[in-house]
Amino acid sequence: MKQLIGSVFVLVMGLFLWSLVPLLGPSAGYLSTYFTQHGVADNHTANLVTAVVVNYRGFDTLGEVLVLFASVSGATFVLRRRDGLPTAQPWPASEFLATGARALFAPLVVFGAYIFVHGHLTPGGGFQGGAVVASAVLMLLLVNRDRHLPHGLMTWLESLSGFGFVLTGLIGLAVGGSFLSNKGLMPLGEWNTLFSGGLIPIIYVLVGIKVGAELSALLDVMFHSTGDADHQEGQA
Amino acid sequence: MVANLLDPILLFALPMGVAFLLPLIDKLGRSVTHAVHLLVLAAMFGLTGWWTWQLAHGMAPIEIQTGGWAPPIGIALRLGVTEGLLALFAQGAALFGAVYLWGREEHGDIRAIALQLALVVGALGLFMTRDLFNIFVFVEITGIATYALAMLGREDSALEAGFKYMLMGSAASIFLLLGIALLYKHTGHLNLDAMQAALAQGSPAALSVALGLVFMLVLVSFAAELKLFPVNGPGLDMYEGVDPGVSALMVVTSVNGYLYAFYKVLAVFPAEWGTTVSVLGMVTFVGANLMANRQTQVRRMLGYSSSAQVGLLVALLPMVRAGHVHMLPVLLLIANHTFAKSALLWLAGQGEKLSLVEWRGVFSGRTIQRLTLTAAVLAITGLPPFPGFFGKWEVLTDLSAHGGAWWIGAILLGSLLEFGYYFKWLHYAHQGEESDVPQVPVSAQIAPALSAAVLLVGGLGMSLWRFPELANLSLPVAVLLGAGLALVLVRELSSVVSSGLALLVVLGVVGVTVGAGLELNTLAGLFTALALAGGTVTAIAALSVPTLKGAYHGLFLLLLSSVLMVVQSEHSLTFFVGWELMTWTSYLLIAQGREGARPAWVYMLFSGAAGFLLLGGLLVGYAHGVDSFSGMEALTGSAQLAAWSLLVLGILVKIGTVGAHVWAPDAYTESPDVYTAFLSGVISKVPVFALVLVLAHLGTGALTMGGYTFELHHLVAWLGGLTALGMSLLALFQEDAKKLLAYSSVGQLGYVVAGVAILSPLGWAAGLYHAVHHLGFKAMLLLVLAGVIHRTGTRKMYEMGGLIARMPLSFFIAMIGIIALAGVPPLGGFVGKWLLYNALVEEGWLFLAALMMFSSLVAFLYLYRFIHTIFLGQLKTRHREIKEAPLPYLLAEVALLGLVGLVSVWPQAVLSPVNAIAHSYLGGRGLGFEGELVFPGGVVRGSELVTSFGSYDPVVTMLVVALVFVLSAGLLWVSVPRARRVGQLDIAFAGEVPPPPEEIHFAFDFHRPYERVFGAVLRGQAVKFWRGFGDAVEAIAETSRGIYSGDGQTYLVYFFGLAVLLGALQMGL
Amino acid sequence: MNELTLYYLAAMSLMLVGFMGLVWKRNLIKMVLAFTLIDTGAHLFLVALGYLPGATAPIVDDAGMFAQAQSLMVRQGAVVDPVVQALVLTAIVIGVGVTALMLSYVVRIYARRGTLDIAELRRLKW
Amino acid sequence: MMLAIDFVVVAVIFVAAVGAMSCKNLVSSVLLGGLASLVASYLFLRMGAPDVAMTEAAIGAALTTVIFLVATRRTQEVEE
Repeated sequence: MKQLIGSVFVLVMGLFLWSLVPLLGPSAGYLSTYFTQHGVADNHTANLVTAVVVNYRGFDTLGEVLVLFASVSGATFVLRRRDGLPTAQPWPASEFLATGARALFAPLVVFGAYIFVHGHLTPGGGFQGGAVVASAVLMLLLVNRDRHLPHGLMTWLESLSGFGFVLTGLIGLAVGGSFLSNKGLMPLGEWNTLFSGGLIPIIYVLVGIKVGAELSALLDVMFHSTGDADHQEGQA
Repeated sequence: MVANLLDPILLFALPMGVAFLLPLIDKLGRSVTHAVHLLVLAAMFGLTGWWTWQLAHGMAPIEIQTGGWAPPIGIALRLGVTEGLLALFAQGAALFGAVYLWGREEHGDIRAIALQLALVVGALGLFMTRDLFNIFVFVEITGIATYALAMLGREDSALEAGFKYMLMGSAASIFLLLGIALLYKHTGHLNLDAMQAALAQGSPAALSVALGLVFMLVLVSFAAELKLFPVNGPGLDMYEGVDPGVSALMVVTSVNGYLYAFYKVLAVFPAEWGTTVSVLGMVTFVGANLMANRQTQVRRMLGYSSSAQVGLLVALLPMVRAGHVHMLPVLLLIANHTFAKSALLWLAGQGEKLSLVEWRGVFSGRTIQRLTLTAAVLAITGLPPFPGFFGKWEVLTDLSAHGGAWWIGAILLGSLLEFGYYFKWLHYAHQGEESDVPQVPVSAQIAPALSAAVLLVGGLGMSLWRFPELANLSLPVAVLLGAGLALVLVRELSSVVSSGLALLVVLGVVGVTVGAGLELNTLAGLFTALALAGGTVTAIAALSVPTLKGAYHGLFLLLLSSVLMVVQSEHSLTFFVGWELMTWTSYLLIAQGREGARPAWVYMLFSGAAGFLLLGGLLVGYAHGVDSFSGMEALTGSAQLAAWSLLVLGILVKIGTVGAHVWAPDAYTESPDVYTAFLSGVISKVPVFALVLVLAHLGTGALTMGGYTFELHHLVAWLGGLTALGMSLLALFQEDAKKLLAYSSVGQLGYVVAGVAILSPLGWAAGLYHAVHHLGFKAMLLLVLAGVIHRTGTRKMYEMGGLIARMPLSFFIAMIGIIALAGVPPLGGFVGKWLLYNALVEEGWLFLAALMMFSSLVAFLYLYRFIHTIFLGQLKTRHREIKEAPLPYLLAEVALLGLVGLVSVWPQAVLSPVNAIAHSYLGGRGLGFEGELVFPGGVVRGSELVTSFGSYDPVVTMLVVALVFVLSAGLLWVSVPRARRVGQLDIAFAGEVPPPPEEIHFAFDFHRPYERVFGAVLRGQAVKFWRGFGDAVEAIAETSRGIYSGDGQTYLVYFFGLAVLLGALQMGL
Repeated sequence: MNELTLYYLAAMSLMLVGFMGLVWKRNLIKMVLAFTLIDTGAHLFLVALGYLPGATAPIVDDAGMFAQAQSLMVRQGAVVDPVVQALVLTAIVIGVGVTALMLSYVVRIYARRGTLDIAELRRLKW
Repeated sequence: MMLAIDFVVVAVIFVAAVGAMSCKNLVSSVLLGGLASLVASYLFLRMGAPDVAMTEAAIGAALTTVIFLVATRRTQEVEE
């Protein structure tokens, strides 16, 4: 009954939304036009999305990093409690897979780093690169369940990259007059070269490290929050 | 360059940077982490305070850019006064919250502190950002931080609640994302100001349909985030399930953030769509407050309350935008909710999941928490002097000026429902012996106390700044307020010291008032005199009660000051502030009786209703630009009638006229014995004062229908008459002596009401004279009874008897009191009734006059029983050794005896001021004073009272009666033989088992014959009605809260349903 | 049917399936999965809003376009809207955060209560 | 031609999504969900959003799916 009523609601909602589609023809608004016109001149970045993400809407991105930080903290908080949990049963890792994974680890990390270093030039950036780095960590976790990440190093990376982002913003404030400003501190450089875009690559590298560390920590805690299974009440 | 750094963006950079660094900081030690946490919050508070101070003193709002781009290109933030104040509330309360949670993350880890900082950052972002997508990001930050923190502390219920809350939050954030994207597509902007400008320029007609749907998406999303009806299910679970420290943080940060973000987003849409928002908010306010009344879990109850309060604020937002309501009062309401609700939640953290009944006695002997709870409950229910009162007051007056009668009605209804459950909790927590619930750590006691202190100081400061007329208190009121507050704070001060201090203060105030020349010929003067007389006498009597400590005496002084405030007020606001102060101080005093908690709760409900009716009447005045009673003369037509009806109805409920009397007898009976005298003698007269004012300024309440005009004051007079009769009859059937006097008190007020309602000089003379005289004799009788109870330890009349032998003075005073009450010459009772009959006959209201005479006869019956059963007959064995009442009681009684004697022999003392008052309001000639009485020692002029029907000379009557008494007593003494005393045990039983002792007592169920005649009509009819009414309300609440089935999936269906409903509305389907 | 309508259709159908899943499925993991589907649909919807037929990705990587860009002469409609893409980037990362948190709740709930049925989580109600 | 491919892709997305919702085996469900996400990243690419496509593939398809798989491992792998 509840399901039927709910379905009717969902369908009507779908109709409402679908009725919008004819009204949503292709068009470019003010912001879009501005960024396509000025994006390159303002920041000397080839990738306009990166310019938007890191510079024009850099404050959003800082918030986004905080969201990721909060959710990984939250997952840790939920899973790593004083009483135990059933852990993931290991997948049987064949020798072939294990060898492949070990072999893939280093190239994956390098590839991830390449993505976030070139975020202002090519598609991709800190978030995508960070995710790739995390998938390298995933490889290790998959083949060796007992392997723990080096917590000390992770903590330092995580803390300093996040703090670095804020600090860069503050430097922008001190030099350029507004938080995360890309003006006046560093030369914007030559378009389409590695050293262009002013602070943008620096910030994206910090984001990459931060995201890579956070996502790795997330995977680690999903795999490893071990302990003895506590009493299961109300077993269905 | 460094100067650049002093930018409000620091409010984000600082906590974010510290949150990221926290794992490293923690390596230095946990205490360092705690210190850093508090320091960061304090630094943010300080910075915000500094900016807000400048902003409030004329600095232009600070526009903050990010990324180096001015809006609409980059993300812009704004720090104006409103944002600054909101940020201060959030940071301040979060600071207290950090104190509350001090050391609680030991079980989890350091991340809890980082998450707390993230919550504050999220709230600040929601306050300050001017960018729509940025709002989305900050919504997610607060949301995720809340989901994560939910796991702090307790486990199972938090898991369940957190997950359901997350489901709802995720659905809401998808809707918000879609809405934001469509708005961006629609306008090409993400900056709110640019967006608003683009939309204001007008858009293609086809897109306005789209805009309607976007509005739906945004509204549904915020409804879920703000926990509005019907999508508040998971929110309620959160309040019940998670640690109160976390839910308090949620209230102070994210809820306020969503609220203000919603306000900003609303500005994008057409103003007329705001009505939908207001309706949704108001339904939540009334509905959640209704359902909260069925809660037994305090934390869930607080959840309903939060939902309700936020609903009210949401309802107000579109009105603020339309310019119908000012922003400042809404900010006051937000501050009030922030600090009061957080304090209440922290207090609810006492023990694990206590249900209402288990709260019994939890705060007994825990002074700080008891005071905190009381203050927080008073604040959240919107009583003065807390910010909520002033916020609500200003919102309501703003609304009344814009014809928002329905909104006002809904707000008042919801507020009344709020009284029901909050005072229930308060009364449970205050009553009973100390419970064995363990005490919480000091940090958990300090945090709520800090919040309560902010509320008190902030409320007082804000009110004096915003309403200068309140600062204009007379010296006595100010002294009483200060002394009262001081004594309340040292509530455990011993009875001897505190009662002595209180008496000194009262005497001082009397001295000051008399020294300043009390003008008795004004209404204010007359009632000031009445209040001070009653106050002095009660303060004297209280000297002999060892159980009443500082708390009682402090509240008593506060109460006295509020009475003076009411009767001396020249402004509707001052009047109402005094009135509500009187209501809650009186509530707390009643609750101090041994069994006083529940009667006090009932009292509070009726008083709350009365207060809101009065407020409604005052607001009719504000709708027409009138802010005082005297100004109300300008009202005409339906406004006049509306104001008249609301005010009179409120007054009648507060007086306890028949029908609404159910609260009164129990409240009178269960109060501390000394306080009952003041309640009956003075407090019950304050509504009479209001009635005089209303009738004087608003006339007879003429109701014209179909060419007929009916004057409603007839109805009031009849209600007075029926009260007199009904209460007298009910007094007959009481076994409890105090309850007998309680019913009698209400009945006597019936005479006063009838007299005042006649609205003629003679009627006022009757009513007001009787009001003053009633203070004399009723307080006297109640104090005598208090003395008897003090000595015998019982209130049951059949357990007393023959006390004349042990307490002859008390008997003598009681006898005088009874003669005065009975209305027979030579005492003042007769004067009052004689005047009343004259006034009634003068108006030609003969039936009412007959009714009054009949009820006077009934009074004889219960009075006879009172004196006969208590003082005459046989002395109980166990009372052989008891002593006369304590000296303070006797002193107070003698003082009252003096008052009764004065007004009996020399009624002009009261009547000539009353005459002058009546003349000043009503004009015409009232009562005449004539005649000349020649004594051996001189001549007394004007001792004779003359009306158009005849005259009465109390002095002559007194002399004649005294003569007859002496003669007949002497005759009896000489002629009748001595009676033989029979011992109480001179009764033999022939081997039977005797029936229970009370049944063989001759006075048990003494008036059964009358009860057979009247009982069926009288006993319990009104009680039955109100109980049925209450049951009906509870049944509605019970049924409607069934929609919160606990199933997270059902909650999602509600979410979709709300979307469909609002979508259909917006598309005009 | 043009391609834009098709993209909208894809977005809407993903959201619809997800919402239906929320209504019909009581398994917690399924419910979380439904949210990821809705998220993906919503992201498609957003990017589709910025889509311009015939436009290229917002990356200025050839010299001719760079020359236009330098002189602020990029033709209107030459590249698709970078703004919605930036927003979606943010939204995807936020989405994975929420999903991870939800799943850790699910794991924890299963450990404590031994069930994945949403209808069994009804201790808090009314 | 491209439009025809797009049609097929949208159909795949729809089928994968319905499959993910209706499949009793949670592991298959999760994998189908990942497939829907992966195919969506192709659509992003088609819409001129390579950045989004990469993100969706790396985070939406890969990482999220892994987290889901771990979650099913730690709870149930078949819907009861």
